[in-house]
Amino acid sequence: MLRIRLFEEAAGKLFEGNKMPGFLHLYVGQEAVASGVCVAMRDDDQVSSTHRGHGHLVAKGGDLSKMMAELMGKADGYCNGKGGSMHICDLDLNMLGANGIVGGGTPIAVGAGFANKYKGNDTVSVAFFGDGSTNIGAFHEAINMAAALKLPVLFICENNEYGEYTPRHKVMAINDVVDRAAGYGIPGVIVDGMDAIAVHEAALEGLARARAGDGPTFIECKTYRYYNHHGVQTLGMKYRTDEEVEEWKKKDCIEAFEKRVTEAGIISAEELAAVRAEVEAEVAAAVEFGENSPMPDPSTLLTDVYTEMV
Amino acid sequence: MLRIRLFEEAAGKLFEGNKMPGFLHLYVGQEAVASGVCVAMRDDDQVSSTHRGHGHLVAKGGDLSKMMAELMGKADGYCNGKGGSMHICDLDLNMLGANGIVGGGTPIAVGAGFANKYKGNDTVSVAFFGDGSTNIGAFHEAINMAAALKLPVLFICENNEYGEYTPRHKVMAINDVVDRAAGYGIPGVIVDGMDAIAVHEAALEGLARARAGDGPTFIECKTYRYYNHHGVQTLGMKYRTDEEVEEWKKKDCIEAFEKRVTEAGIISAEELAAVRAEVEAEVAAAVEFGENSPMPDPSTLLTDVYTEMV
Amino acid sequence: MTATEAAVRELTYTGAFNEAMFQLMREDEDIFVAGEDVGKQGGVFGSFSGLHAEFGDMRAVDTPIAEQAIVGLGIGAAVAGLRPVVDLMFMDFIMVAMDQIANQAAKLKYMFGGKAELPLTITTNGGAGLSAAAQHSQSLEAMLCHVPGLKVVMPSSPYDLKGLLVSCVRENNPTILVKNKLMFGVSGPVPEELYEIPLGVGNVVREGDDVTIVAYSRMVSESMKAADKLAEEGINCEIVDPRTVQPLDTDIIVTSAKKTNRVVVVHEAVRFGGLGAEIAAQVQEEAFDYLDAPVARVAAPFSPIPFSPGLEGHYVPNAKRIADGIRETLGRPAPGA
Amino acid sequence: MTATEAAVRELTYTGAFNEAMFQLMREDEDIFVAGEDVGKQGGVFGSFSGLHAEFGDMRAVDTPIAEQAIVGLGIGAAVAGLRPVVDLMFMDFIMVAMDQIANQAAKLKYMFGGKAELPLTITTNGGAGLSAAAQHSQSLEAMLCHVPGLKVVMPSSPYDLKGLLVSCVRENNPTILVKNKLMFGVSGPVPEELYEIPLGVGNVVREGDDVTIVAYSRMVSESMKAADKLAEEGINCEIVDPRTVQPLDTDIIVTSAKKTNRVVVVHEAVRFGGLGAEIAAQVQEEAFDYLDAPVARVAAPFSPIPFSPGLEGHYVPNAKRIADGIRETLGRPAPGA
Ligand SMILES: Cc1ncc(C[n+]2csc(CCOP(=O)(O)OP(=O)(O)O)c2C)c(N)n1
Ligand SMILES: Cc1ncc(C[n+]2csc(CCOP(=O)(O)OP(=O)(O)O)c2C)c(N)n1
Ligand SMILES: [Mg+2]
Ligand SMILES: [Mg+2]
Repeated sequence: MLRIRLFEEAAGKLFEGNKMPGFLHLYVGQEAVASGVCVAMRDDDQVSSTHRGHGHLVAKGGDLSKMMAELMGKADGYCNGKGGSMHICDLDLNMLGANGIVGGGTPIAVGAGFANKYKGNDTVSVAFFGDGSTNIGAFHEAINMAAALKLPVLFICENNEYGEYTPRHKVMAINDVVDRAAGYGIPGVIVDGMDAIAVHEAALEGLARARAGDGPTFIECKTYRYYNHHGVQTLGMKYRTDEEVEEWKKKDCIEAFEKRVTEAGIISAEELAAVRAEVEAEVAAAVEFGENSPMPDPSTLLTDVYTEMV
Repeated sequence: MLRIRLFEEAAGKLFEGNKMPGFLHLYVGQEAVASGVCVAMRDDDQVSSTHRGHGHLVAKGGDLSKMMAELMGKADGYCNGKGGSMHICDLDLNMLGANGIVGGGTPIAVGAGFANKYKGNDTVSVAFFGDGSTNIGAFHEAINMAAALKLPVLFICENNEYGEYTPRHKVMAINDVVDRAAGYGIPGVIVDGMDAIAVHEAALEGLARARAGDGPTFIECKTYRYYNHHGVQTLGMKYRTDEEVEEWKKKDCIEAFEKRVTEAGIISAEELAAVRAEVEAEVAAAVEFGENSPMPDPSTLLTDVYTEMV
Repeated sequence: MTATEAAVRELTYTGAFNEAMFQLMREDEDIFVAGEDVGKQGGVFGSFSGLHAEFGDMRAVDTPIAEQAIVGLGIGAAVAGLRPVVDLMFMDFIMVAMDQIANQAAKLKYMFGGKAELPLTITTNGGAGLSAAAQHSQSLEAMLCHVPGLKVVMPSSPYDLKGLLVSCVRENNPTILVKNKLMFGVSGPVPEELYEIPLGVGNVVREGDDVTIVAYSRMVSESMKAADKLAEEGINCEIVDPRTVQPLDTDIIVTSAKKTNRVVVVHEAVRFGGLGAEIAAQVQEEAFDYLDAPVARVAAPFSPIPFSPGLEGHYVPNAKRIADGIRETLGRPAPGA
Repeated sequence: MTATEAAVRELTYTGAFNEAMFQLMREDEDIFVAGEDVGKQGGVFGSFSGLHAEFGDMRAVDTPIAEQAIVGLGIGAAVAGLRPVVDLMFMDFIMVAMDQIANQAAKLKYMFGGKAELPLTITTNGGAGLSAAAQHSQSLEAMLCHVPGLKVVMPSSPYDLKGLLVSCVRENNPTILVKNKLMFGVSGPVPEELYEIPLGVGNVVREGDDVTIVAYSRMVSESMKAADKLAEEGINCEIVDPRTVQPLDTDIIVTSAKKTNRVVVVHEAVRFGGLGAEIAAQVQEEAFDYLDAPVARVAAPFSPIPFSPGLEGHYVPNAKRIADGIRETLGRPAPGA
């Protein structure tokens, strides 16, 4: 969680300083979801992600330096500067990519789930998606297909109550997104998306179900994004109140987690501070790596369109 | 119901005799749905339909002669031969067209429903669609939008348990299609789709709800198509058993209805026979009309692509 | 600048669009807009700013993220007698709604034997240059132009944007108006009153006799820059902006081609299968004996659009590449010379 | 027919496809097919007949009616190491799945900086002539060819269909193979063994020196008929079939153009913005000084496809219209004559 938070804050700073081109959708506030789920996953389990995808790659073990370089459009980035924030991926880590099309990634996760079943291994693919994304056709088709074919896929809804600037109640007439699970014939659960441990437990169950051949599970994580849909503004927006933001911040997932583990005596405040310092250093190194990486060579413009057969 | 049945049987004969070009998806078996719903509707209420759309137009009051001519690709057909079976429509009757794309018509019904609400009248639009169609994205997007905007739309699912040659249980993991209604936050009911009166009553309720401004209702009608997905074969198919077909035929909607009304003394067997004779004559006239109508003039090939502004 | 010129009111590209929307909606109660965030937020690029405050929930409609249903909403509402404007945030999302656009909206009237009217306008935002990467930067007009039943409009200035939007909305056929994302802040003279620019009528935006540049949308201003540069070299470019790419004003292009004998088509879209191919094909069909050189194309190369500014700058055609293309076309010896 | 010719085994177009599928799936366990009714039913046109019986539920997969998810299934499975063949029943339905095809499959590798392999084949059925009306008859290859990252194949014979299908399935890039619906029953010689026809390599199917016909898919046989007729009039047509329309074998077309000096492109798709435009543009770019007449196009007119045979017969290009187009191209006096 902390790695995501600090990575994102650093990215936000670079964005404000005009050092980061394009669109930036920060994951800050929602860290418990990516972390809670990914920690429960095995390395061979796949992830498909969204436009708000940095958190999922960090949680899957992504290299912060390569990520930062990619976000800056540099040659040493994960995609050699060709993808950027919305297409960041690490196939070696089975992170099948962020996606610029809402709903675009879910069918891909289902395809990966199909491959797992096909191969007869017990690998699971996990689709992360927003509340707003459940209204689009591709999402519906994909989750129904996973249910119909009983594929080992875990569906993680990050319900932050907004799709861009539109509150959820304007675009769906249900109280909880999970109400949709029954329509696909799969179990659905709601968890506090600010509580990494609760997310973790629910994910473990869903993953176990899928591994056992019992098909998909839908987990709705109630969460919140602190920053604006895009960019780094937090307060003073007309589509949500500052009070609402402040209320959610009180439930901050990192603070809550740190409080819990220190109070339980699992880790000391000093140890936590050391971890934070370590991550800070890692992030600082990533920023430096990104800044020092060159722009991609124009000669690479037309490579990677096709795989050449050898 | 009888008009639909006899019209469809006649169309099937022409198809067998190679007098009807293209694809033919007959409505036979499902008549209680179109009739039960359309009789409950007002003339100003709109209908959107599917590839299996003849029944909806007949029930909405379609002119059998113009329909038959259209199915035969003739100049006097509803669409002057340009549309055929899959695009048959009568906008004057507020029948907004059959549709060759599964799920393609539902968003259009929702748009018409929006127009009704916009104009502040109490007109309702009705979307007919098959069980298989509920798996496609356009359907999902449209019904959710109708629910979110609380539009006066009635959703009529004609669940005949197959999408072409694939049984429903292979493509959705739910027992009843209506299980999806809750995921949109709208009421859903199941009715016996072979019982015209039951369909009628459910439709009246759904229409009243919509007229009152309470938004959409989902009605699942359990029904069956006697013929093959396409064309006129009934038995000997590998995707369903002959016994299954025979079982459903025992519940035939027309027989059941006729039995009920005669037994209740509402109408006598003689009167029924007279009605049948009348409809037979109407259908025969429609066939004759279609056969005598000329092929469209080639000069019309490029008209109707755009509306010219005057 | 003379006194009269100075007196002309200027608006940005976005401002011109927004003003036209207000005026159209005040004039005709059947007009509404629907799309993602077009209500209270006024659209992510501000195009619909203020409409919700004046016209309310039913005329500035926030929809779910559901491009197919958004277009379908427009189709159904149009068939039922309204005059909808539906917005797809990025032109790339047209791919998500392509069935409703190409198989439903475009074909409805024809399939129904002429019996439907479809006064539907789809607005969207195309073009690269914002490091928005492969799924938020495309120019896909060639696909739309290939579909009979649609009209496609790509305005190159605030003035054209207002006049063309008015024509689109008043038109009884499905139209798609594509704004260019890099032009939102570009200013230019725009009359206050409502005016129409007819669909299908191009515009000679610069006269010259050495070569014809055919360009639309943002490539008109890049072509202007190229023409300015080439003028210093003694090359006089004529620039023709078809404004509407479907229907295409072939006459205005061919007339210019017959005058200058050389044509270079410029667009942001991928070269292979882009509109430049159609224009080249038509020009050589209609002005074969007039051409002193092949019709040339300056367009994007054959790859998805890269994210990094270090690559995107080489991807999108610009004044320099246009000028190079023109020099090449002129440098070629005339046939028989 | 000589004895050797008679000995060559013949298969139908559908039979060639079906045989290749069986052989490919026996050879490589990572290959599966998925789509609507492709399992037990063997596809609505019989293309996949028998596969389910031999390979079972997981390798001949009946899917829900969900074209986006069908393509997505293919993408995800391909990224995860399989070699999927996914079927879209009619080419028109490509519009429904266009986002997954054009924004996901085509761009994935590039967006990921080259790190993905996408051995995905999409099969579909295009073309008119069955009175299937506007939404079941289209030829939409021009849209696909405009998308960098895809390869698009349109076989004109059972022989080519088998060889091209094998290449598509073995290829590590997303390919789209378009069968023609009127050709299912057409027979021709097909070797029993698996063989590849390389993607991007065209074929001179008839030699001649008076004019080059560029045609693909079913239009090759119509062009053959036209050429037979014209031969009686003393006109010798060369017919070039590019077979793969993306990548396009420009060389073979230009070489022929330089030899015959006249080119007529034939396709079933709508003329405006069709592939003929791209071919015409390329030919005049590469063979400008060789052309004695403009590159002509015989294609569908600008309307949706009508249902009635009385209209459809005038819509779809046929041997007669091809011959007319060629006569017109030849009748035109050469420049300077
Ligand atoms: C097909 C498509 N439509 C619209 C968009 C623009 N868009 C990007 S993010 C977003 C909101 C997504 O909401 P949600 O799924 O709740 O995710 P969140 O941003 O809240 O994490 C929208 C509408 C898009 N990228 N793709
Ligand atoms: C987008 C799309 N995909 C596939 C088809 C082919 N198709 C036509 S009807 C049909 C089955 C539809 O099933 P259902 O909705 O249950 O309607 P029914 O035929 O049973 O009345 C299919 C797959 C189509 N027309 N459109
Ligand atoms: Mg959200
Ligand atoms: Mg059905």
